[in-house]
Amino acid sequence: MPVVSMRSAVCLLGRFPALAGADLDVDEGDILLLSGPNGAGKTTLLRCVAGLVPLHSGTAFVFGHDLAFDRRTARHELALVGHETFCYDDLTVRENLRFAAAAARRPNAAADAALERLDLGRVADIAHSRLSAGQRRRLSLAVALAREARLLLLDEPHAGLDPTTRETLDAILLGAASEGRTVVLASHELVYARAIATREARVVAGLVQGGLAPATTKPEPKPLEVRA
Amino acid sequence: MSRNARRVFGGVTLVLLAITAVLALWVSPADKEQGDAMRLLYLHVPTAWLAYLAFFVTALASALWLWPRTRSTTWDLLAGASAEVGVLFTGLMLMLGSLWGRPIWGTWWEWDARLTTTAVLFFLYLGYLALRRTADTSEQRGKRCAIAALIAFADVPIVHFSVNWWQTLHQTGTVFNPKLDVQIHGTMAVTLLLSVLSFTMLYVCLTLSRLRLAELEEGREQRELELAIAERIAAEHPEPAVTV
Amino acid sequence: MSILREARLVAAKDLRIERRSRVALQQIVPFGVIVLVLFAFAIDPDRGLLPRLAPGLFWAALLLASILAVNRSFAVEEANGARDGLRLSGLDGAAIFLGKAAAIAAELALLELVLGVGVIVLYDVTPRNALVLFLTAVAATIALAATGTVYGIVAAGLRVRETLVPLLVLPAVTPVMLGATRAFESALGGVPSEAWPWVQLLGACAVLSVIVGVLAFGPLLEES
Amino acid sequence: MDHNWGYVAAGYGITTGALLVYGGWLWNRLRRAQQSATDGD
Repeated sequence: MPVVSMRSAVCLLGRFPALAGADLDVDEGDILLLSGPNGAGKTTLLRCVAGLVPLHSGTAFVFGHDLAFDRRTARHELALVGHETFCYDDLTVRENLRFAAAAARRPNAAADAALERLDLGRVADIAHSRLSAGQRRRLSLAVALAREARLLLLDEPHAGLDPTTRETLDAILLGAASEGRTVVLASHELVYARAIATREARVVAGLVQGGLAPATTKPEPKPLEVRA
Repeated sequence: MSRNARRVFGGVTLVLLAITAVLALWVSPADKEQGDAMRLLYLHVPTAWLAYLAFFVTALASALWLWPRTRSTTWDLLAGASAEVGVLFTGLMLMLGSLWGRPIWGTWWEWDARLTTTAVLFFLYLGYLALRRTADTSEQRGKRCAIAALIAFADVPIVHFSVNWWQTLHQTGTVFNPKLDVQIHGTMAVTLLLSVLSFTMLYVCLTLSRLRLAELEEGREQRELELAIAERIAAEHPEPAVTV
Repeated sequence: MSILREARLVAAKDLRIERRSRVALQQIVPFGVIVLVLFAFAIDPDRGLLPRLAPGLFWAALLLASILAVNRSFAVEEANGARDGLRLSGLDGAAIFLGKAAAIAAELALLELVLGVGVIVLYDVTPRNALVLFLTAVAATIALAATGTVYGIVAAGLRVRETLVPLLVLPAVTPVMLGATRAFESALGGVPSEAWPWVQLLGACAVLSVIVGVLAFGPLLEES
Repeated sequence: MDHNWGYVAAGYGITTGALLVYGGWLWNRLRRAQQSATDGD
């Protein structure tokens, strides 16, 4: 079963069709790189998979859950690293991480491990509002890591990272893939991203070119649609 | 309804409204106690009835929209159309109640249960209409508006009950409430009945027209959206995209 | 039960944020008190009207301040895309509702204590029938917090959120306002038996609003 | 017995006026929407 399976997906931002009929398959253990110009719909594609943006038309399945009917269940299994940290300004780094971990039913130890892994130990007790941009990037990654998700969705994870953190990120992603987890990342830093990606798809004007895995480009039966 | 049926219905409504006006203003006699102010009753009663009917239709349409098997954009649009017409009638009802109360009760406003409940109703649905205006697309609008409409409707009996209770506990005897205690003369009853009927038909006309307007606008937006999708694809792919 | 565990998690998070930011303590509570003072200016304090009007003024001040508490509770979720984070967290919608409503209720309880002292000191009111006052306050607080939380999520993410919330909440809570005021009047006026029907009405409002929130919050959060 | 024709006139006048304004607004918008719908096809 593919982790993500999307056919002719249309997603709207207001009245703008950010996704205009996207097809995408992602298999377990993939590290899929989404490349493409700004405004092509990469962010919306990731947010759609995460269930944050509703489908206007088309079909999308994540871990077999039909996003047209149920955008919630799949979320237990995935983590999204977006442009924002999804954290609370008045809480400290550690409190934010522990809240995210507890919400995903992970122990505090998972939060503390993520804290150390991304070298946030020194700022652990500082309020989120006082973090620098680079520290926020690392915190976003740490939140995703603390959730121990089976599907990692990353939106421009390489942007604004120093070389050390980039190496950590690459190690995390490669490690996740080797454990059978799945990674989808949208990136402009193609040199770094291509070094770790197992596949690349290009997002242009709301469509995904090469979004279907090579094995499935032949005419195939439509994905089984179990409509509840 | 077909175009002709709509026209006939609208025409009949207008004729009935005119007959109602003649009956209410000239034919029916003045009330013994209330004098000619009694004639306001012929407007006050139907507007009050329609305020409640309109919000009931809004609630019903919202429920039908929420129920997955009957979900259709039409229900959402009908809920909005009916609420808009309902707010119009509620506003008129409050105005008429006030104008009637002045000569009869001696005040512009009496904290009478019906008037107070209707005032709360007016603001509840003003809020609902404000909420409807905030959404960009019907998909975004649908759920929060439908739920808000149902909550507002469920609130009505509680408001009415508590205001009524407040009245009976604290103001017994102070409220002179002659509303339906008046001896209704035969002509008066006929006039009242006719006015309720003709105003209900007016409500149907207005709501259906408003619904039709909303549907036309929705259809235009849908076409614009399809155009936008096609343009977005065409802008980057001069050749038709080879879909795999 | 996992719903209660998750609700506690959310409530603890919200209350911790309030403890850190002190918005409730340093802005909402003073706002309630200044409203009480303004009422005293508006009503001539020399004619002995204030003690008689105290119940209504108390609840009106609380209601106005509670709008601020609701707006604050959802403003916290606006920054840094926290509402997206909440949706992504996988927490149950009903649990998020219970947690947020409980946090608002706790803030309102604090506010009621301060305003209660304010009414005693400023309006010359002698508290009586503590049990009636307490039960009224509990039921009304739950109803206000739950209704506010529901409308908070209805308006969440809209450009006009802060102005829309009062327009939606205030008409919806008229029965609560009416019931709480009458119950307080009866209790302070020394006829506690007249208060019981109102306390029951408030209890029914509290139960209903919590049920509505538990059912509706999750779907509304998805659409916000 | 007071006749209070002034109140009656005000009530009937405002009601008629409000309904005419709303009806007229609706009529206009509807006509324009219908025109643009047929133009678009």
